[in-house]
Amino acid sequence: MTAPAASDRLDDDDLTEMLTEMIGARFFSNRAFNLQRQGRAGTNAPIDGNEGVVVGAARALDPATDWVLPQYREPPGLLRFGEEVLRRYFLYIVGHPAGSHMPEPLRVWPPQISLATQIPHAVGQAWGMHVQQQEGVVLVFFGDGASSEGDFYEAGNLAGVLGVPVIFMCVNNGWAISTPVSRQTAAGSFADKARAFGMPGVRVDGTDVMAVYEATAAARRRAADGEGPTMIEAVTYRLGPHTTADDPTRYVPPDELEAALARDPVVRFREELRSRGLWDDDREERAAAWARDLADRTVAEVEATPVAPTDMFDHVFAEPTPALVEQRESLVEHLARVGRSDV
Amino acid sequence: MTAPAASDRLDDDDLTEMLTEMIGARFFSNRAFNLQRQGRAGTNAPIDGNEGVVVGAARALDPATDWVLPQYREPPGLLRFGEEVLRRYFLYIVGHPAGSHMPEPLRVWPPQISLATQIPHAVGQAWGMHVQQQEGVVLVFFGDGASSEGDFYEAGNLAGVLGVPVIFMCVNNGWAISTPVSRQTAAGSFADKARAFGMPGVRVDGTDVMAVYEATAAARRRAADGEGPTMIEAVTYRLGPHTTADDPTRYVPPDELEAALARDPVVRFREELRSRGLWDDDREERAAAWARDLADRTVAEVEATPVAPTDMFDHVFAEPTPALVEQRESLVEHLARVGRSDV
Amino acid sequence: MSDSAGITESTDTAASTETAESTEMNMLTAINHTLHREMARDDRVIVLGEDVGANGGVFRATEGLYDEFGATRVVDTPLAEGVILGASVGLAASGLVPVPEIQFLGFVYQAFHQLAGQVARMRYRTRGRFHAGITIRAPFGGGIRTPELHSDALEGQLCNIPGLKVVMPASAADAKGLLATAIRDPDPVLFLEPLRGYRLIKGQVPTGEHLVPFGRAATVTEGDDVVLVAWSYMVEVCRRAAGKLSDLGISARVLDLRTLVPLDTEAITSAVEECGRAVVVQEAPRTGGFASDVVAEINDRALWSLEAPVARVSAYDNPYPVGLLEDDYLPDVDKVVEAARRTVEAS
Amino acid sequence: MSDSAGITESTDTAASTETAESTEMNMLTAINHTLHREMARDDRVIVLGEDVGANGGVFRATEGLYDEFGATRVVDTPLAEGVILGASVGLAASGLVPVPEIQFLGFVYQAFHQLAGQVARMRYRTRGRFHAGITIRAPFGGGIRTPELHSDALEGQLCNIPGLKVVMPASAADAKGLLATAIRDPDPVLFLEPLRGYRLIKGQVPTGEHLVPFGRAATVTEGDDVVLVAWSYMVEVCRRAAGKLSDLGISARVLDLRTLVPLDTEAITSAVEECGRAVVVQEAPRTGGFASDVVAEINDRALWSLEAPVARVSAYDNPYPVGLLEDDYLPDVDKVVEAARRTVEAS
Ligand SMILES: Cc1ncc(C[n+]2csc(CCOP(=O)(O)OP(=O)(O)O)c2C)c(N)n1
Ligand SMILES: Cc1ncc(C[n+]2csc(CCOP(=O)(O)OP(=O)(O)O)c2C)c(N)n1
Ligand SMILES: [Mg+2]
Ligand SMILES: [Mg+2]
Repeated sequence: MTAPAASDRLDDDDLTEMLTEMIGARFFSNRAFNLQRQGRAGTNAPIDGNEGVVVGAARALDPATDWVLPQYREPPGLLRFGEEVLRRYFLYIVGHPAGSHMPEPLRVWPPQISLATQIPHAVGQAWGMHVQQQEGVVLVFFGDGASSEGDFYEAGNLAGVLGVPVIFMCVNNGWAISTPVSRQTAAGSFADKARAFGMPGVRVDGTDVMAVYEATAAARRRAADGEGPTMIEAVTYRLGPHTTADDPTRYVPPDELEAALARDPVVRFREELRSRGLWDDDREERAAAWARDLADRTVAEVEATPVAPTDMFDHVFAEPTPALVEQRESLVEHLARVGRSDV
Repeated sequence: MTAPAASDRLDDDDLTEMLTEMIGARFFSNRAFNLQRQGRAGTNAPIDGNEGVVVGAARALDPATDWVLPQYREPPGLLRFGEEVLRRYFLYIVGHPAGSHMPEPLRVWPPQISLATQIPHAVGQAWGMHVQQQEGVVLVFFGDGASSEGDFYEAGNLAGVLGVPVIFMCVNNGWAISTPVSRQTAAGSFADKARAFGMPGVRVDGTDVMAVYEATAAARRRAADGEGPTMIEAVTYRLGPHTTADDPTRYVPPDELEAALARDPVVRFREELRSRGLWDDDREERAAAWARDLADRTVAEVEATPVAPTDMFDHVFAEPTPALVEQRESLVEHLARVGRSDV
Repeated sequence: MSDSAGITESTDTAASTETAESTEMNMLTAINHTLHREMARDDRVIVLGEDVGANGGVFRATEGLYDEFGATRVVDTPLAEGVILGASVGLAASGLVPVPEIQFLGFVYQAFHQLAGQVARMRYRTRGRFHAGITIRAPFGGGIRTPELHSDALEGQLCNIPGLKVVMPASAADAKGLLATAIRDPDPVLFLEPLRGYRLIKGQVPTGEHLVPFGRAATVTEGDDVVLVAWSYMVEVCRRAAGKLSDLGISARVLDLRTLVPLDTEAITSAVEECGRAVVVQEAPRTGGFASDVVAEINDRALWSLEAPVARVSAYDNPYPVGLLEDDYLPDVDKVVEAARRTVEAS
Repeated sequence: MSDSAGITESTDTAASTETAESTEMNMLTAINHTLHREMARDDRVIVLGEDVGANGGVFRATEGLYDEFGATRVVDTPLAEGVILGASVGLAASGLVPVPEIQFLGFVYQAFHQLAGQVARMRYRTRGRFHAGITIRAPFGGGIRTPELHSDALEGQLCNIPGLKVVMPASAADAKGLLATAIRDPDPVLFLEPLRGYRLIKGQVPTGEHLVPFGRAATVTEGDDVVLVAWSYMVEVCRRAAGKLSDLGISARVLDLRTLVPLDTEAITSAVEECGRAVVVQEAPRTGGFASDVVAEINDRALWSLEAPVARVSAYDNPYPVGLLEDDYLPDVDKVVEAARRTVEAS
């Protein structure tokens, strides 16, 4: 099993698609932020600064065979796997239970809130694919902060022992909420941590989408060729608040942020493509219009997606237990009593 | 704060004491094994193969200022910290609640069953000593198997960030019950894992008590001088069963064991001291007699140490809750009813 | 949230309070104020956790501590709950008094092996030599649209771990008095803070020394037809329910347990004896929830006083649901009123 | 242990059993036999854990699997419970049926974040896309002088985690029938094996296909003065107690709950209605233990049938003690007899 040769080199369409995805990612994320501000959505985490990492990594994968496990900041950058990702993203942020339901054939897992717990899942999935000789690899995103959890290390160690086709993508954006990387670890780099697992670790400029693509494509090749896992550290910087609930001015040094803004991955890549003659104002306009239309349509649809209170009892088990049946009945009765029998 | 210069070089008395401690360790551990076979003690884990690691490390520490956190296999080798360690060891293996009570001024923690959980404790204690400017360092033992637990990594990472005076002593004895090191990690060595924490990692021959001493003394110096934590991997081989409940013939390759027996740390050190003219049959006899007498005396004392059933209610909290008071009363009443009011 | 204005505090006769001086605070302010006081009072107290330093905690519960007490005593740790609690055991052994924060109670699962296997039994295992006098602060509780695992009420699980005290204040004054008691207590205490109450629950809080002992329930509202037994934010729900019940001609007493371990079984017993009917209200799922323990204690101690089965109002046995569903998932005033009404009407 | 000879199995009418053929097995053999059968039946089944391979598990529960099914399907993992359960979630997502072993239930604490936060809610979170059809086997239970954390009965905590099924067999035949059901069940199941029963509990086990459904309690001993409600090894204690009670002229029924989630409340209710008196026996600490839930269900469903308060016989609220103390810590035949006698004599 080898990686499709086509994806080894990016053609011009790839490049413009990638920039479009990055522009879209920031736009969608910004829309989610605004929805929260308007009381129409819950807490959410802007993608600003991570676009290059997410889009670059996704481009190196094959959506028909490969799997992605996001942390929580990546979904709006994963549209390469299907526009359905965006619908789920907005369902998720408005607090709809379908938001974590990634329907077939999407090979994307839902956001993970419990930090680093998705890393063992990724290793297990890659392991299972490996023993069943399924095609494809698994890529898991996690933050510099998440890397301090035992789950990261336990999973990395197991992946090393089993030699399974998984890519660890550590998104080092400088911060875990208010905790800077210098307080997160004394290791020389996050890539260094791969040594503890006997797997190769590579460090890449995460503000350079092409560099991320190259590193991921190489890791994918290794994995697909049966050479086992790789850990990639993509170094970028969080350009906004941690979430809608955060005030980064309390702790982010302004000069650091300014320097990071000068290396904004979206701006850098736009300039690169402009200089290559692949991007212009017209393209920019079209990308913006696409993103806006898609966001408008999706949000409207999402906000019109009903959910019954009794939905909460579905999918606890394949078949509800007698206790759940009773409790569901008591909720139905309660709703009727308080005049909400319509729901 | 610097390490006492005296302990940098070992004099002849140190060497003979160390061999005596190693001989004793094996003897005490063997006694515990036999007590289990006679139904007089619970499951216990023989020290065979680890004597050089434990005695070498302990010799590099100052029992008046430094702390040791064992896993569960080390206690009979820790008599340098006080003969009281032995009494607690036997209390522990006979299932007496005082077995985990290490009384003042012993700077040794009780055995730890929940693997790797003692490593965060060690880092916390070193951290607390550091901020309170207490003299001394902390050394924590853990196995190759325990190193796969998240606790090891989380603690190593924290120790690196804080730069606290702690020594991680990874006892690589080749096995975690039936799991060989090759299934435990793909890392080049356990010492390599220190890279993930930004701390120095050193690998030492654990069958060579002097080498362990040297490495520990160097790590102690670093820690005491404020240069932070060190990880030591001491490579040895488990010469007996995992515990009294284990049958290693199911999984240990006989040739591997044979090779390891040829490098028995006790035998090696005895030969070394004999060749230096520091050891002879008479010394051997005296060491054996000391160990036997001490074991006999201690076991007799331990087996005569009473414990009341109601002891189980003590030390749950500083003051018992009303629930515990009630439950204690109900046990007392129950004991009276079944004719055990004497206890 | 407008009906929350003017929540008043029950007067607590058991509390030891220096002076009568008090000022209005919300629960969050009361907690922050108490942390400042306790750190000033005892320089062995050290606060550690994720984002507790310059950021002052994600809810600002530790606001100002970093500036006042410095980076040695207010420590941002790496993001790893296991070692936050595990290191606290060692910090305590070294002579300090750790007050770790778990950013949300749901993430104490990452540290359960340290909590249940180590923190809770250090005293027992070592016969007091290495007792873990640790106060673990953690917010929890629903109704404010947090992401997954931020809201879950886990007290049922925690109370089954021998060696832990479980403290769940329902008022601003108790948040102060119980937190001060917790920090000075030589045993491990889980101090669980209701997210919904942080700003919503307000009241007069004594400004001076104020300690509330563990194991003493408080009567929040007097009444004699039925007792509503609750803890943490559910006390507020019950208080409002009692108001509505009184409009229905039902006199409901509200009993705030304050601490689940130790439990004030005497207060529960005498309330049931006096009212003859009881409703236990919890934010946790029904199965395995602590409400079952309250029912079992009533069974043991006051069965013959019951004029109706004890009612439990709980969240349901599904995982904590997403934002659009949580209001229907949680016990609310209507559900409590209905349960109380039925209990009173039952023969 | 001599009075253990001849433990007989209750006939289980609810079970679906292929043929009448059976053979005597102890519980451990029944489990091993079932693992062999289920792995042979469905090649998606994969066993993983610490020492489950060449060593056959520290109790030999997985003996022979490695030789029969090979290193791909019987996998010794590194020593890390968190990733054993976490990887199982991913293995399940890939289409396999993982049967992880936690070497001793006390070490599931190391994996609680995966168990409670992930395994239990994958189906719920993803609306079935990534359900975790995982059977987690773990031995537990006291009386055999194990080291710390090997014996602790944690079912009270586990039952409060929505999304998990909790299965606790008390007989060799049920060990087979419930384990087979668990492995074929598409939901996560905690299958808890009583250490003390591994070799001590013996009985006729159907040799062919044998499935016992979840949520159906079994009446182990008939009786009508008092019902002794129990699960796992405590059923055996109650069976012996029933024998002694019969000598005292008290006719005790023994009800084996078999699965705590789902719970057979109907069987509990009708037993209480018929006997009027009940004792619930659990190996776990009293506070927060599942026995409280049984009492609460009786309160809800059969309060007016009670002629005496339901008695609980539990371990105490201290951490599981060391070997010399454990026999006095655990419920035993004498304690159950006494509780039953008092319950029957109470008015
Ligand atoms: C187990 C766990 N602990 C704590 C939190 C609270 N929390 C949410 S995000 C976050 C910081 C994560 O930082 P990082 O992994 O670097 O990701 P980033 O937000 O930078 O993308 C924290 C502490 C959590 N969600 N899960
Ligand atoms: C958290 C935890 N998981 C599993 C066990 C069961 N167990 C006891 S010892 C052991 C192997 C330990 O191996 P290692 O750390 O190498 O130490 P060694 O026995 O070789 O000294 C295992 C799996 C345990 N005690 N704690
Ligand atoms: Mg980050
Ligand atoms: Mg080992």
